[in-house]
Amino acid sequence: MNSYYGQIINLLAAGLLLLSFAMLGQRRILSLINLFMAQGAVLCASTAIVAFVTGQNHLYWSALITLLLKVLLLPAILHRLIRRLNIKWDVETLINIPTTMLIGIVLVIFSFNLALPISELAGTVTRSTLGIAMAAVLLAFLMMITRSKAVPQVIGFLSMENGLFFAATSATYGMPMVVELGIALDVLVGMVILGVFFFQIRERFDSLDIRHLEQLKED
Amino acid sequence: MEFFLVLGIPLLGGIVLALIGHTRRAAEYNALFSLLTLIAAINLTVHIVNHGPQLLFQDQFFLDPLNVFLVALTALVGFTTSLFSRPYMRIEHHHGRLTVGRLRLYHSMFQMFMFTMLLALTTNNMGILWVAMEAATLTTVLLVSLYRTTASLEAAWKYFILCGVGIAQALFGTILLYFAAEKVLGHEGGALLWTHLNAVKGTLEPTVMSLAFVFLLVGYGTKVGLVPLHNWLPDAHAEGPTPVSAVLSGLLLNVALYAVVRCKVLADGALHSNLAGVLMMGFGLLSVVVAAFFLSRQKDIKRMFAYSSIEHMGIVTFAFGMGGPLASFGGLLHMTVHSLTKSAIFFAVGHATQKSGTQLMEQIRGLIKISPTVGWGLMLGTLAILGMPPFGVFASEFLILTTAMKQQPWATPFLLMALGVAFASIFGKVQPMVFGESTLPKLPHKPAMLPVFVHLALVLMLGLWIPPYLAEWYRQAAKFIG
Amino acid sequence: MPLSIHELLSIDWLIALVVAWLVIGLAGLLAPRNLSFVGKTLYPLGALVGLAVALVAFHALGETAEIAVLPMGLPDLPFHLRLDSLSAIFLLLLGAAAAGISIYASGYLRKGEGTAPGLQSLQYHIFLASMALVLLADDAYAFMVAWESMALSSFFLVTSDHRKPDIRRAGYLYLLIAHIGAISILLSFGVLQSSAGLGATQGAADYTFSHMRATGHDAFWASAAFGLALLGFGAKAGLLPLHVWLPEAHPAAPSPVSAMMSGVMLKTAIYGVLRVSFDLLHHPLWWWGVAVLALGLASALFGAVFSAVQSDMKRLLAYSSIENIGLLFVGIGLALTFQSFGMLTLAALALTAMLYHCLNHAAFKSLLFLCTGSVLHATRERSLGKLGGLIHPMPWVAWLALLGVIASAGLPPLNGFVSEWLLLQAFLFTPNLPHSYINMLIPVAAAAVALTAALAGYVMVKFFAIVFLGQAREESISQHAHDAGWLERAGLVWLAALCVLLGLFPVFVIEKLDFVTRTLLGAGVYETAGDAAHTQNWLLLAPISADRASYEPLVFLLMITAVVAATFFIVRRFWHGRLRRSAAWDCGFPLQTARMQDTAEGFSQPLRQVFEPFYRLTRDLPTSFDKAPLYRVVVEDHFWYWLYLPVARASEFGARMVAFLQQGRISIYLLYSFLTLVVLLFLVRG
Amino acid sequence: MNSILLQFLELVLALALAPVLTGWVNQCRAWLQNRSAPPLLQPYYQIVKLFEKDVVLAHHASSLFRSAPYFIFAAMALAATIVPTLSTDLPFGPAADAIALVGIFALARVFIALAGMDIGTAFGTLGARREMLVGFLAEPALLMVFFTASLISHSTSLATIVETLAHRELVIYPSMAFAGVAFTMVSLAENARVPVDNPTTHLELTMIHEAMILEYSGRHLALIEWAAALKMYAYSCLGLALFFPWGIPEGAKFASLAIGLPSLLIKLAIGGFLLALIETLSAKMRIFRAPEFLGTAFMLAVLGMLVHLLLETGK
Repeated sequence: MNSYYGQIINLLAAGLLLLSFAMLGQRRILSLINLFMAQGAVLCASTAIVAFVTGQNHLYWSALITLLLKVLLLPAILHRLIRRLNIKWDVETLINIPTTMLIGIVLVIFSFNLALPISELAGTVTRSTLGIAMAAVLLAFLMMITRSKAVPQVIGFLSMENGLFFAATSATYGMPMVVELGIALDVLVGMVILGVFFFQIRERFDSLDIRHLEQLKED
Repeated sequence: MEFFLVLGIPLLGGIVLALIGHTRRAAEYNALFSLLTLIAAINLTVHIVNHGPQLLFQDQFFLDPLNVFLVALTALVGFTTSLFSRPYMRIEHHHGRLTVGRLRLYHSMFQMFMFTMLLALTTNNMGILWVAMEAATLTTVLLVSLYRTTASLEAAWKYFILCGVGIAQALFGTILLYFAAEKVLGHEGGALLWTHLNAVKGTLEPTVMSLAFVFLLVGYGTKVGLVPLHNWLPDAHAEGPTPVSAVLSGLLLNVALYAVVRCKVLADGALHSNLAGVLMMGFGLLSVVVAAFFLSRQKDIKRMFAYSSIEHMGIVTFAFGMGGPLASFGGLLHMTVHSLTKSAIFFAVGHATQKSGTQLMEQIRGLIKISPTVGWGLMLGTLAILGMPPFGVFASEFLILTTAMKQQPWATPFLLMALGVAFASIFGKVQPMVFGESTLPKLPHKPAMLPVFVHLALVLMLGLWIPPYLAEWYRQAAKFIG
Repeated sequence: MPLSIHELLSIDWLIALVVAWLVIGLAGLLAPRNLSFVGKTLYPLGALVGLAVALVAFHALGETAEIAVLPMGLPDLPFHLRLDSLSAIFLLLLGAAAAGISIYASGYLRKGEGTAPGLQSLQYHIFLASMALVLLADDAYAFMVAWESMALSSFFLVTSDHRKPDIRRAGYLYLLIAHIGAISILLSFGVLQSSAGLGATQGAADYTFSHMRATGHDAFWASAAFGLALLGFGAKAGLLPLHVWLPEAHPAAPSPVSAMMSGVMLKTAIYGVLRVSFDLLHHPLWWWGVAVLALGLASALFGAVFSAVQSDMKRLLAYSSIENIGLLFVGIGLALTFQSFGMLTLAALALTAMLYHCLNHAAFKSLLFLCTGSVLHATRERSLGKLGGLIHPMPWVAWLALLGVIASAGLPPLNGFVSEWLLLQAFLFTPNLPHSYINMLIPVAAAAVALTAALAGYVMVKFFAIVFLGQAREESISQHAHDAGWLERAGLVWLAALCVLLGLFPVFVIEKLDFVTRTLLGAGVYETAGDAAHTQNWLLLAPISADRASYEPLVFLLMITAVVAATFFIVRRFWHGRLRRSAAWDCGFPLQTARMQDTAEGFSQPLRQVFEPFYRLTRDLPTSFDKAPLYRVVVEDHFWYWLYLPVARASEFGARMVAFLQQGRISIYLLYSFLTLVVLLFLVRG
Repeated sequence: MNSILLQFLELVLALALAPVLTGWVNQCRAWLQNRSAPPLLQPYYQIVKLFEKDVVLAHHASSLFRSAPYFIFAAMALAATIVPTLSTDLPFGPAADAIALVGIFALARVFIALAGMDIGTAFGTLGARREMLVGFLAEPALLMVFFTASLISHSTSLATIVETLAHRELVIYPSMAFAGVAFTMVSLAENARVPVDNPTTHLELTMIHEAMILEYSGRHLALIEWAAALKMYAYSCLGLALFFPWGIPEGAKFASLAIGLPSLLIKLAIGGFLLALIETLSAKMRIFRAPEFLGTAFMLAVLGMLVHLLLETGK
C-alpha cells in the first residue's frame, strides 16, 4: 500500500522536476506564472498524499496553505501585477536556453548524487524525493541567475521556495506547524513587499529590467 | 515574565508606532520603547545571571550565556540608535528627504526589526530562528529603500533577492537538520529544538549533517556578509538611512553569525571532525582579505565602513572556526566591541554626512573644525575599529591573533596583510576628513553625540577591564562553542 | 623570595608616578586653551615627575626584580608589571630625558600652534605614561596596550599642526608603519605564549612574560618569534627598510615631541628587542646576531649618508637618528653573536656599549632637537638654506648645541665617544669566534662603523656650521631671532649636562649598566675590569684590562683645559691681546652678500658625489640662457621606490582585482552564491 | 716622579721640535727642488712674528672663531703627548688609547672646520667642506691601521702596541705592510700635503687647509700654524712608533734617554726627508680624486686587517 503511494509521490516529484525544467526553458512571463501555479498544485497534491499516508494531520494544513498561497494567491497577485505594470512580453535570458538546460541536467545529476547516501538512510516512503527537492532548488537558483527581469527572478525565487517546501513535506513529513506557519507568513509578507517594490522600481525606471539596477558597484 | 517583556515591548512598539509613527513625538516614543526594551533586557540578564540558563514556554525559548549577552547588547544598541535617530531623522525630514508616512514606516519597522532580532536570539527552535532571520530581512528591506532614490531602490532590491535566496538555502539546511534529527528525536519530540539537538548531537547522521551545515553556512553566511556572499551588504549599508546602517552592521550581522555558531556547535558534535571549523576559517579569512582590499578604493564613507564590517565579521568567523576557549572568547568579545564601535562610527558618520550633504569622503574635510565632537568621535571610533588599544577591539584581536599564531600559523600572514591594508585604507581616508581645514560653517544643530561617546567609553572599558560577570558569560559561552 | 616592604616601594612609586603623569595630562582638559596654566604649571609638574621617575629607577638598578599586578586588563590576565634592571635603566633614561624636555616644553609652548595646549599636554603626558608602562609591562597584553597607546599618543602629537597636508601625511605614514609593526610584535608574542596548541588547556595567564621565559621553543619557532619581534620593533626604531616614516614624522612634530620620539621612544623599541631576544628567548642562534648586525650596519651607513645631504635641519637629525639606531643594533647583533657562542663577557661588553649609547643618544639627540625648536621659534625656518649666523643672536642655544654636536659626532671627551669607543673595543675582541666567516666579516663591520662615525662628524659640522655660523642667508632670519627663554634654557642645560657627565664618568655609568648585563647575560664587564678600576683609580675606563685598552676622559679634559688656559695666559702675558675689526677677505670682489655663502646642498655636494649610488637623485640644471636660472636637486630614498611603491601598487592591484567581485549585476552575485554552494557541497561530499 | 717628568719633557720636546720638523721638511724640499733653503728655524720666526702682530678680525666673527685656535692647539699638544716617543710608560698613556687619539684628531678637525665656516665667506666654507671630505675617509682609515696593530698586540693602548711590536722577533707582518702604506697615505692627506693638498699654495681653488684659516691672523694664526706643525710631528712619531718602534725606551728611566732621544731625532730626520721626497715626486691631484685616494687607503687598511686574520692568526 505504502509503496503504491510512494510511487505516486515519486511521480509527483518527477512532475515537480519537470516543471522546474519547463520554467527554466520558458521565455514568456505568463506561461511562467502558469507553470509556477502548476508546480504549486503538484506540491499541494504531494503534501496531501503524504499527509494521508503518514497520518500527520498538520500536513493537511500545510497542503491547504500551499493551495491558498501558491496556487491561488501568489499567481493571482502576479497576474495582477503584470497586468498593472503591463509587462507581458518575452523574457530575455542571459544565457541561451539550450545551454541553461544542459547545465540544469548536470545539476540534477549532481544533486541526485549528493542525495543518494542520504536517501538510503531515509525511513520514509519517499526516499528519492530529497534529491529531487534539491535539484528543484538548484534549478530555481539557476533560473534566477539567468533571468534579467525582475518578475521572472521573483518567480524563480518562489519556485525555489516550492522546492524547499517539497523537501520539508515529502522528505521529512513536514516541519513543526509553528515553523510552517512562520515560513508561510514570511513568504506572504515577502510577496507583498515585492509587489511594493515592483511599483517603486517601475516608478523610478519605467521598466522592470533589472539591468537598470546595476549602478551600485566598484569601479 | 522578564523574558516576555523583552519580546513583547518591541512587538507592541512596532504595532503602536505603525499607528502613531507619523506624529510629532514619534521619535520620542521610539526611544521610549527602546529604553523599555533595554530595561527589560537588563532585567532579564540579571535574572539569568542569578538563576542560570533557562528554558521557557515548552522549551521553545532558551536563554544561555551565549545569547543573553547578545540580547543585552542588541537592546543597548537599539536604544542608543533610537536616541541617535531622533535628531537625525528629524533633520532628514526637514531637508525634505523623508515624508511623514515614511517616518511612520521607519519607526514601526525599527521596532519590528528589534523584535525579530530578539526573537532570533532567544528562540530555541531552529525553524523559528529561520523565520525570525527572514523576518529581519523583510523589516529592513523597506528601511533600506526608505529614501526611494534610484540607488536605494537598487540596494534594497539586491538586499532582498540575495538575502532571500541565501536564507532559502538556510531553510533547506534546516530541513536537512530536521531530517537528521527526526531519526533520533522522533517526529514531535522537538526535533528542531536546539537544546534537544545539542543533547543528542553525537548521534546525528554525519552525512546529512555535513550537507545541512553547508546549506546553513551559505544561508546564514549570506546575512553575515561572508565573502563571496557579501555583495548585498555594502549597497544596503550605504544607501539606507544611517540609523539603519548602524543596526544592520551592529546587530543583524551579529545575529546571523550567532545562528551560524549555533549550527556549528551541532555540526561539530555530529561530524566528529573539524569540517565546520575549517569551512568557517576559510570563509573568515577570505572575507578579511577581500574586504580589506575593497576598502582602499572606496569613495563613499558608509560603503567603506560596510566593507569594514565584512572584514570584522570575517575575523569573528575565523575565530569561531578556530575554536578553543581563547579564540571563542576573543570572537565573542569581538562581536560585542565591533557592534558597539561600528554603530558609534555610523552615528558619527551620520552627523558628518548630514552636515556635508554628501557621503563622498573627498568632500568631507576638517570635521574637527566644524564640530570637534563629531570629529573626535569619528576619529576615535575609527582608531578603535582599526584595533588600536586601549580600545576593546584590540583586546579581541589580540586574543584571536595570538591564538591563530599558535593554532593556525599559516593564516597569520594573510591576517597581517589584511589588517595592514585595512589600516592603510581606512585611516588614510578618515584622517583628512577629520583633520585639516574646512570651509563649511559650524554645525547649526547640536549633534546627538552621547550615544557615540557612550559606546566608545564602553569599548574603551572593555579594552582595559572586562567586568567579571561579563567575562564569566564569555567564558561559558566560549566553552559552549568549543 | 619574599619581598619586603622596602623592596616593593620602587615599583609602587613608579606606578604612582605614571598615574601622576596621567592626572597631569587630564588636568589639561580643565582649561585646554589656558596657555599659562598648561605651560607654567602642568609641564613643570610633568618634569618633576620625570625627575622622580629617574630617581626611583636609579634606585631600583641592581635591586631584585619587583612585580606588581594592576586590577585591569583581560580576565585572567590583569596587567602584570615588573621592574628589573633592564626596565630600570630605560626608565632612568625616560625620566631624565622627560625632565629636560618637559621643562623645555613649558617654555616652548606658544599660542595658536595647532592643537589646543591642554589637549596637547594630555597627549604628551599620555605619551610619557605609556612609554613608562611599556618599560614596566610584564605580560603581552599590557605591553601591547602600552605600546600602541604610545604610538597613538605620539601620532596625535606629530599631527598637532594638522592643517598642513604634509604633516598629516607624515603622521599617517608613521601610524601605519607603527601599526603593522605592532601586529608583528603581537604575532611574535603569539609564538612565545606558552600554550601548547590546539586541545591543550589554555588560559590567558599564558601571556605573562614569566611564562614565556619558562617555555622552551624549537629553533624554527624561536627564530620566527625573533624575526617577527625584530620586524615589529625595527619598524618602531626606524631600522632599514622600515625607516621611511622617521624622517617624515620627526620634522613634522613640534620640537619637544621630536626630541621625545627620537631620544626616548626609539629606545623603547631597543628595549623591546632586548627583552625578547635576551630575556624571553634567552638562547640566541648565531645567525640572529649576524642578521641584526648586518641590518644595523646598513641602517647606520644609510642614516649617515642620507643625513649628510639633507637641507632641512630636523630631517637631518632624523636621519642621524636612523644612523644611531643602526649603531645600537650593531651592538645588539654583536652581543647576540657572542652570547650564542657562549662568550658572555664579550657579549656583556657589546651590550654595555649599546646601552651606553642608548643613554647618550637620548641625551644628545634630545638636546639637538630642542635646539632646532628654539631656532624654529626664533626664525620660523627649518630650511638650512636660509639659516645661518645664529650664534650671534642666540649664543646660549648655539653653545649648548655645540656640546650636542660634539657628543653626537662621537668626539672626546663627551659621551658619544665613550660608547663608540666601547663598541669598537667589542669589535676588536672578536677574532676569537669559532666561526671563520663571521671572523672575517667582523673587521669589515668595524670599518663600516668607523666610517659611519666619521660621517657623523661631517654631518654634525654641517648642521652646526650652517645653522649657527656664518651669516644669516636670509635677511629676515636675523631680524627676529632671539635667544631661548630661561625655561627653555634650563631644559637645554639639563640635557647638555647629561651629555657632559655621561662623557666624563664612564666608570660610574658602566658600574650601573653592569646590573643590566648581569640580569640579561649573567656576566658584566665592571667586575672583570674591577681590579683595574678599583686599585688604580676610578676614573680609568678599562673594560677588559688596562693593558688592552683604557680611556680617562676626566684626565683628558683636564689636560685640554690646562693647555688652553696655559696657552691663553702665556700668549697674553708675553705678547698682547690686541684686536682689530675689519671686513672679511672678499678676494677682491666687493659685492659679496650673505647669500653667496656655501649652502647646505653645497656643503654636502662632495658626499653626494662619493655616495651617488645610494641616492635617487633628480637634478634640474639651468642653462646659461635661462632668464631666472633655477638649480634644483632632489635626493630621494631608493627604498621608497624599491619597496614601498611596489607594495602600494600591489595592494592597489589587489583592490582592482577584488573590485571585479562587485560589478553590480545581481545575476553574477547570485552566481557567486550558487557556485559557493555547489563547490562546498562538492567538497563536503568528495 | 720620573715618569711625570718624562711626560713633561715629552710635551716640551714636542712643542719645541714640531716647528723644527716643519722647517726641516721645507729645507729638504727646497734642496730636492734645487732651491736655496730657508733656515731650519724659519717656522719659529714666523710664529713669533705672528704673535707680535695685531689680530685682524672679521666683523661677524663669533666667539667660537676666537676660541677655536686654543682648542686646536691644546688638542694637538695632547695628541703629541700621548704618542710614546721617549718612553712607553707615560702617566698620560692610559688616558687615551689609539682610538681616543683618532678622536682627538677628529676633535681638532671639527673645530678648525667650524672656525673656517664661522665668517661665512666662500673660501672658509669651501675649505671646511674639503677638510671634512678628507677627514671622513682618513679617520676610519687611520682607525683601521690602529686596529691592525691592535690585533697583533691584542691591545689598543699605544704603549702596549709599541712594546709588543718592538719586541717581536723579526717576523714579517704582511698586514703591517698594508697598514704602513695606508698610514702613509692618510698622513699625507691629514697634514695637508701633496698630493691631496699643497701647504704652499694660495690659489683658492685648490686650497684645503689654507682656505679654512684664511681669515686668521696674528696670535690665532700663530697657534694654528703651531698646531699644524704639532700635528705633523704627532703623525710622524706615530708612524715611527707603529712601524719603526725600535729605540723607544721602555719604562721611565732618564738613562734611556741617551738612546731614545738620538734615535728619535734620526728617525724624524729620515722621515722628514722621505716626506719631502714624496712631495717632490708627486703632483697634486684634483680634489675629486682625493676620495679615491683616501678610499684606497681605507681599503688597504681594511685589507691589512683581513690579511692579519687570514695569514697570521693561524699560527
